[in-house]
Amino acid sequence: MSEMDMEEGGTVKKFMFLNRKAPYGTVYALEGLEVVLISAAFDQDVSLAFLDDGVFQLTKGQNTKGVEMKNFSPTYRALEGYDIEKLYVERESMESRGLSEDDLLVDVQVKSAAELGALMNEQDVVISF
Amino acid sequence: MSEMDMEEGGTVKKFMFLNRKAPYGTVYALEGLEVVLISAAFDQDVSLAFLDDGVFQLTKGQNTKGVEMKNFSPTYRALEGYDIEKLYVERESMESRGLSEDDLLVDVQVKSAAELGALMNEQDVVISF
Amino acid sequence: MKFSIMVNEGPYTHQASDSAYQFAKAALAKGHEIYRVFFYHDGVNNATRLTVPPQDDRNVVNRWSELAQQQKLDMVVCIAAAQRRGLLDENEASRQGKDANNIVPGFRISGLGQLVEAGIQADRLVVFGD
Amino acid sequence: MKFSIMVNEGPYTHQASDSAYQFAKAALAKGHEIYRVFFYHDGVNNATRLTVPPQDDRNVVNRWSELAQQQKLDMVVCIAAAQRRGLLDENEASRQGKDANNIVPGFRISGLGQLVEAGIQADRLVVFGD
Amino acid sequence: MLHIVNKSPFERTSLASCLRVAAKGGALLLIEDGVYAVVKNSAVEKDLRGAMAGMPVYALQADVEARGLANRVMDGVKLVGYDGFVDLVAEHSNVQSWL
Amino acid sequence: MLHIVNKSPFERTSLASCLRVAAKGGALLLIEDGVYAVVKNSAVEKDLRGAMAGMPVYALQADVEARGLANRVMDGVKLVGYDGFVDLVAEHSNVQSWL
Repeated sequence: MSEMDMEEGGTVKKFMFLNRKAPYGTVYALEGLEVVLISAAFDQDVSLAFLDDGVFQLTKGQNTKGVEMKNFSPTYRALEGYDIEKLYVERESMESRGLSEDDLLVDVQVKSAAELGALMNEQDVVISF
Repeated sequence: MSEMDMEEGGTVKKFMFLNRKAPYGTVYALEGLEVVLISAAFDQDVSLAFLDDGVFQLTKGQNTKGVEMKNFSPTYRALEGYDIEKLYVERESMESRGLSEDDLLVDVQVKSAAELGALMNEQDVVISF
Repeated sequence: MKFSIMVNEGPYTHQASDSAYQFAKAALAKGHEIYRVFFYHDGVNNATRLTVPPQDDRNVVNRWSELAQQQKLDMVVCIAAAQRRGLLDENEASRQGKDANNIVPGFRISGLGQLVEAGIQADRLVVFGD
Repeated sequence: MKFSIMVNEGPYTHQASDSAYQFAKAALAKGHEIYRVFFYHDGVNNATRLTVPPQDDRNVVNRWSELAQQQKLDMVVCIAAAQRRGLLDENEASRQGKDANNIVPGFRISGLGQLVEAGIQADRLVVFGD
Repeated sequence: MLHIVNKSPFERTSLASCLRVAAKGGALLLIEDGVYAVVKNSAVEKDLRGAMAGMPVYALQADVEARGLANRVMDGVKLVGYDGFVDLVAEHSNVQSWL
Repeated sequence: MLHIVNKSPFERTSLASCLRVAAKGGALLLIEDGVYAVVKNSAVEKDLRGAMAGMPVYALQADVEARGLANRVMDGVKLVGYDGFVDLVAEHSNVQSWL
């Protein structure tokens, strides 16, 4: 609550959405993204972090034709249009999965585990998917 | 199918129920046990194996009063009455969880990973919970 | 203090709904306020009035429904998650041309914005899931 | 060859139901027989006719329902698992004193013995779950 | 920050991720299948000991008892009831559930 | 025996359990989130290489493509369609899904 602030007559809180699950195998990544999009309408201080298998949500070249599911990866590119611009990826999660920043479909800030932990500490609300 | 046999006019297959999940956190252990009990009515060659967190299903002293869920661990003791007597526990799963045979509420045969793998190979049907 | 609670898994399959219920009861017993309980993902399945659990087990749905009515809790089922999974109130059923509805009293269906608002208005948001 | 298929998770939440459906279609296309599809655990939630998925996504329930009717598949929902989770046909609803039912055509409700029998009668039982 | 872990450390990497990322000054609460981390002489005892050097570790008593672990809890783990769970959430300025 | 693994090896221990227990002469099929095991240069590459020494390893192409891994597959992994999945089940006398 220390980070809570009053701006333009409303409460502004720091919200972090922490994505830890791979897409398609379960619905959490997709339904998590739906929460992120809605949150944009509330003028909060929103950030997204990708940790563990959550970094797989951002891989380039997803093609869901064969599994007949909706490919929602282009939506991450649209987040900028919702003024959601703080995207963090934890370095160790990315590297241990054989990925580099070039493999990701959006620009992100790569953070160490300790840096991400410090960012989490600053939040008012953390919702993990 | 090589193990299939005709006895008393019916098909007898080797069924193995492989328990890999801890109880209470999810329903798989409980609903898995319900399948085992039903299988007894079909006069098949049934065995149960406990692997990974499945070995936690057999710990003595479970008390579910605080979580207000049904304690189904006594049912494992009743399996003998259903003529289900082949209970296997994988050694490494048990030992890495700090458990020994004395901690388990039923008599089991402790098997190495390789021995369990060989037993699985002999089955006609394996259902894993 | 003001709590919001998020429940992400359905009854029986995961313990999440049980833990959330016990947490809610304990918070109320300590004099805290519960601003909202929000049901998302498979959590929407906690709101069906059609369950018939075994006699010797707890009734997860009825427990929530009774707590909501006794304590005037605001319990919200996410509409998008509910539509994916087949949870409907009378209103939604008629809007979608469905011939039945299955929501139990004590829950209401609304949008995801109610979750974000629950995070803004409460002092703490506690998430229960898989 | 004769296959039986077991589906242990509900629609959308896990890919299990999708994979099972694609497997079933591929098996039929190759001329194999499907002896039975058995829905257990949260898999029973595949049988509700009340889902309204987003327009731009697949309709998991209708796909199963149509496949069953086209191919005369025997698709069985476990009664005990269904009761815990609020899945009922007209018969069960009236027996349990419930005022609504939610099963889609193509599925039937029966006991767990149907799973064991599916394992006995088929050449292979393939399990899809979480 | 209060970190809540509800997954078995023998089956999932949630606890390991939590311990890798969690900043100093927080606390760890184990609930549901997460309580299996408290078992004495297990393969994860060392990890939990390491965690305890940096922050207090709590486990939900009802979950410990349900799983038959009441006599198997490592020294240093503090058992709490659901009321203690509520207190922990109230005492920390924010909370993360490592689902 | 055909062993089917549908869980990410980075999140769960299913693949490790399968590889520990599986008897020689079987085959491994990766589906759903299990296909993440095939990614080149990852922390589990060595485990999967070890597995390939003992049995053939297949991955479901539709799942590999959905996850954007088509250009990241380790050498030696054989991609199959749903029809190939059916064939693998038919060719082995029994099957185990490591859920």
